[in-house]
Amino acid sequence: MVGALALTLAACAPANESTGDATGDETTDGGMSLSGELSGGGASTQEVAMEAWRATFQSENPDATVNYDPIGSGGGRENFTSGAFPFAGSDAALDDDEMAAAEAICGEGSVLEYPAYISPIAVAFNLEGVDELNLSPETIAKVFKGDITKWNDKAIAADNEGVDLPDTDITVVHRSDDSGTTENFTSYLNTVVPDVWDFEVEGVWPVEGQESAQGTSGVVNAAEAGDGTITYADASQVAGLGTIAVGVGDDFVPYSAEAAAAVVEQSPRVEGTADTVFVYDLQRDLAGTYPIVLVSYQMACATYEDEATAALVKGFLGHVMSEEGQQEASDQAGSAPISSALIGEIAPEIEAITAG
Amino acid sequence: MNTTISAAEAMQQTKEMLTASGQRRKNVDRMMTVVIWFCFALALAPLVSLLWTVLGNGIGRMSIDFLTLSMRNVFPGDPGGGIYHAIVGTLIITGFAALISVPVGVLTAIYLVEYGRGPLARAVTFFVDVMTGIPSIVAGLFVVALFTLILGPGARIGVMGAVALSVLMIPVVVRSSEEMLKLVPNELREASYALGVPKWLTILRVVLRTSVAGLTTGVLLAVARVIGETAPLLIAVGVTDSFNVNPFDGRMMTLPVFAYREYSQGNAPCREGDLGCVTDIAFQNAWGAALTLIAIVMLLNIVGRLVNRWFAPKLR
Amino acid sequence: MTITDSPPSGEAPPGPRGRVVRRRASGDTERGFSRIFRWIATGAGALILAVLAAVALFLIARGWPAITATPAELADSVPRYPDDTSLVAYVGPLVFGTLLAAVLALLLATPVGMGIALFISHYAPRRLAQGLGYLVDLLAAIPSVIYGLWGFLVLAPVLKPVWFWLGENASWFPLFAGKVSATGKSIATVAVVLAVMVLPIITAVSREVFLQTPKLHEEAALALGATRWEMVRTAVLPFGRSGVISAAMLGLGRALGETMAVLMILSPGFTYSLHLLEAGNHQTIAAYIANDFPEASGLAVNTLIATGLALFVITLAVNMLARWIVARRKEFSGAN
Amino acid sequence: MSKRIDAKDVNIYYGDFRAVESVSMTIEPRSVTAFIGPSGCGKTTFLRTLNRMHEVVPGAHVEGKVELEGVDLYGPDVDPVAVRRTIGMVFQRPNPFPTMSIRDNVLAGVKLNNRRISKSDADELVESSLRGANLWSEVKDRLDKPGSGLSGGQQQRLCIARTIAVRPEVVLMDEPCSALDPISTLAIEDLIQELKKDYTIVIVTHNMQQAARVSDRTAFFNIAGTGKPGKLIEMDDTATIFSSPREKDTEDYVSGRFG
Repeated sequence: MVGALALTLAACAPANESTGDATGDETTDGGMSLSGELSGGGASTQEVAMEAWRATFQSENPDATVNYDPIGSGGGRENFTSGAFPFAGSDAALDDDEMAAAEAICGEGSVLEYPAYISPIAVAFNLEGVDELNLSPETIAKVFKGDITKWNDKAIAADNEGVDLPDTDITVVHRSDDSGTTENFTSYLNTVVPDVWDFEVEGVWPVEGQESAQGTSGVVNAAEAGDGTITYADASQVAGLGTIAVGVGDDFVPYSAEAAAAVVEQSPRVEGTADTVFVYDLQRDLAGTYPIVLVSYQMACATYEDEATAALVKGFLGHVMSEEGQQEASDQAGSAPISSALIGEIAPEIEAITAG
Repeated sequence: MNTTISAAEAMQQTKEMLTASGQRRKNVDRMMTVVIWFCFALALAPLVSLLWTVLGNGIGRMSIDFLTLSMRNVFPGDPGGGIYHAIVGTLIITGFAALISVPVGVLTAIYLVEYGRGPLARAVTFFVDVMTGIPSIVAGLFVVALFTLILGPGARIGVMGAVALSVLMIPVVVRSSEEMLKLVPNELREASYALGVPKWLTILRVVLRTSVAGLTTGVLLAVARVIGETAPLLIAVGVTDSFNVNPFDGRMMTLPVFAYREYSQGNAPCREGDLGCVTDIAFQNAWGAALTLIAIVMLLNIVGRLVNRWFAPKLR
Repeated sequence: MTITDSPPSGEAPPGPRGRVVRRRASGDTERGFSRIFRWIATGAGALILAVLAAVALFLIARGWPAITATPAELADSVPRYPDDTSLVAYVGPLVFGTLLAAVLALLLATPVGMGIALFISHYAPRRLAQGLGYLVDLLAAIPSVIYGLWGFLVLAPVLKPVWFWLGENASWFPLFAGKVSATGKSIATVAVVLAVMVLPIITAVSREVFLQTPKLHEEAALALGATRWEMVRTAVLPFGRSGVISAAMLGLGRALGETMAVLMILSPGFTYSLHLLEAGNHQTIAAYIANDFPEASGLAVNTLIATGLALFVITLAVNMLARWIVARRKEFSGAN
Repeated sequence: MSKRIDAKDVNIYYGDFRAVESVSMTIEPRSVTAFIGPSGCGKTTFLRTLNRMHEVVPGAHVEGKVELEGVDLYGPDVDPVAVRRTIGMVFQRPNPFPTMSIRDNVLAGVKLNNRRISKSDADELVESSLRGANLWSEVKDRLDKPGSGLSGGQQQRLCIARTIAVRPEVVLMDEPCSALDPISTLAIEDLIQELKKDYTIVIVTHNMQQAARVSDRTAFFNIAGTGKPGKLIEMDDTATIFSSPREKDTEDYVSGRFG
């Protein structure tokens, strides 16, 4: 009875969802189009980009539906390693235990892992009358640690000659949730100024008693709500806030997609992993790059038991890891497109996904 | 006590008696009247502010397209698409949750009020209260664990959400129904027994009939309580941009999850000169979905009240 | 349709067969469908117990690894876990934060909720009363995500000056001491939002109960020369007491378990601080679970579920307390 | 402690509906006045205007004058609360406050009026009121038990005790015995005879024997038909009403020919 009800209701499908079986053969230039449902999930950082990728992919394959649950990186990894998600997104690479679990699902040496979404993390602030500031890594670390408490502190003034700094308290706003953004930001501080930033690198913010908010939009909103706030967030989201040009060597570099993508391009790959695992050891002090970047990985299997799933994963991830796909994400989600050279390395591995 | 006082004196005395009620008591009464009016005004302030915020932010997004299209194939920043899939998903999942919770909840309330004696009844009363304290996310986790046992890992289907919601909804239904059934005077039951009506018919025809107004209010409150749940649906039902009406197969979108998701997407990064891109479209979508959700609940409430008015017996 | 098949009592000899013995109390002569109905109703009650037992078992089973793990193991795999702390000491501040937020919310909401209920039942012009009641019910219809958005974007800026004023002028009072949050993301704001959220629940139940106050008792009070407020105090409030308590308990249940609104408003922290206006001091269990669950794996998940178990236990304790309060007054209860 | 009531051309409305039309009467102090008449004839409505209790019903209002010793109860500076304290009322169904003990029930009205009453004064008042209501000997050992635990007749006498504890001038009784058994009824009737030594008593009753037994004067109300207002047909000494009424309607009613 429920089935019958569902069928009746299915007739009320919205106008933008063409029902493929109505016309029989597809009109898309003779090429075969994929069908079925593919559901993955994980890091919410990739969500906006995913929306773009899915939209294009589903337009090209009207009978296919791709879903992405933004349940967080940990959730993505956990569901991937338990076999619940055929593909997942995560701001952190799989650790050894997780890799072992994933290999138990995918098969020895056939776990695919690669950066799919690179985005600069902006250090953003809300201070009346000030839109841009230069800060050295050391000052950034001291501010976020709570050692510098006023905006007109000497250390800030030294980097910003000629800027009129008010005597406002600095309110640090950090992510309250366990996040890849925090992990990448603290990893940057820990690498560049380890003697100031003497905390372990973790997804959880290490300093206690500060203000915080959940999610990127949460911290951005919180920063907008108070005067004298400073935070760090995915650069695509900080439109209403002032941003900081970060000191690299002797220069101050404002965030940009290109300068962020350069970091991954110039960093070495982590060694001792399978050919299909593209994980990078990010270098934070390369001249001309914007060093605070967020790298979000995708993971999939090289082989799937189910033919339809294999075809869908191959088709969809192939689209993600293409020049068009990366450009799309850059246009729609403000990310840094992955370089052609890197795509050239990764795409063939995705192309090789098979069933069996 | 004595009859010697004159009529004029008596009148004066009476006048004093009738006018001189304690000034302090009068003041207390006036003050409490003010306090109580103030309480009401105090509740209206957030309500008006909330509705105003939701309306002001959401009305701009309202259109036929927004209500009849899904988000399938809609790019970030694209002001197209709509929430049809989420409306349908919310109605189906909440409907199923109510289908599970209302019979179980009302029957339990009947058990407690009409039959409940002894340790089982005491245990049920007590644990129903405890059940109201299950955090919604725990209900979601529980359902995911339960269905993983049955369907294997990775199952995300509408009915899981319905079960999670009914875990949250049942105690509210029981508690409010119990309160309403208790208010049915015993005389009515006895009058019915005295006419030779068996107990079950008495319960159905007399007790439930008398308390139908209160029960409806309780159920509506319970529905309102769960229709806006986000956390359990996010982990149990997942998300989708596409339209799905089958709660036994595939993911479904719901309005609160949609609103939360759009909110957490934040601003869309638009390139300069791209006129087809609206920076804050995700926020607009979130508010639009919130407005729709509130409208749905209002509609349910109105329908419930009309049902009430037509069927409720006139008690006083 | 009578379905009694026993002979009229006039013919039945009060005989030796013990017909009288078989029918116990007069209300219990259940036959046919009445008996089935009783079993259905009882079954529904039992089903609830079964569901609850399943939830509890699930919580215990999945929380067990965290309960039995050593502090070292926990510190190793749970991101926020400090070294050398027992699980109890770790969950303690969360329990404190949960109770603090819920109790504050209830303290704010119960008097106001009762006031609104009285307003609708006894003060408002009759024509308006129903519509006004409906308005308040609407508050319950607003999803918690929206409360989160509103609480943060609209309410917090309104409350911020109030908090700053309190912080400046009333900081001698321990609750208002400390550095006032610059963004308004403090537990005080959360408590106000939670109070608004539980208001409709408290109001709706209290209102129904107040409306059921017997006219007789109200008139008795008035005839004794009571003012309207005195009538309310002598007749309405005592009659509604148990109803109001259970309404408050329902509200407390919601306040204790509320997730999204707290998650979106509060700047969390893990201390036993009483400074309501300070950010980064408190966290509630539900928001903590929702906040950390997405990124948790392994033992961290078990730890989160163990904190969920703690919330469960709190609700248990709170309800025991409420029952005890109600039971103590039972002899004078207005019901029946 | 008793006063005279003069009603002058009283019309009572519920919203637009006129329930009672143009009643004028005088109620003498230290006497029992009975209101009789068929159901719906407005006698209870009229009774409730005598202490402004009808105002509790939304939309109800009164035209005309009700004077207590010459003071209009509906005068501009008269407080309805004070009116109700001066003119007490006993209801059809006994209604002790269920949440209060017997003692607190008796003291309920007094406590409203002045909070501070010494314990010995209170004890004295409880005893005298309960004695006044012929209830003392039955409840003196369980004053702290809830009032709802008493029998119907006892509850009604408790309500009377509660009413007289406020020391009113007039006691209105709205069919006080209709929910009671004959023995309790008799006890109440005896009590009424006692009370009339100190109070002006007005009683509404359906029971004509009761009116004949307890009252000094009787007022007969009647109604012409549904939707029509109730009217005072005639008022006279009880003996006259029951033996030789002036109006035919009255005679028909008291002789049981209708109603």
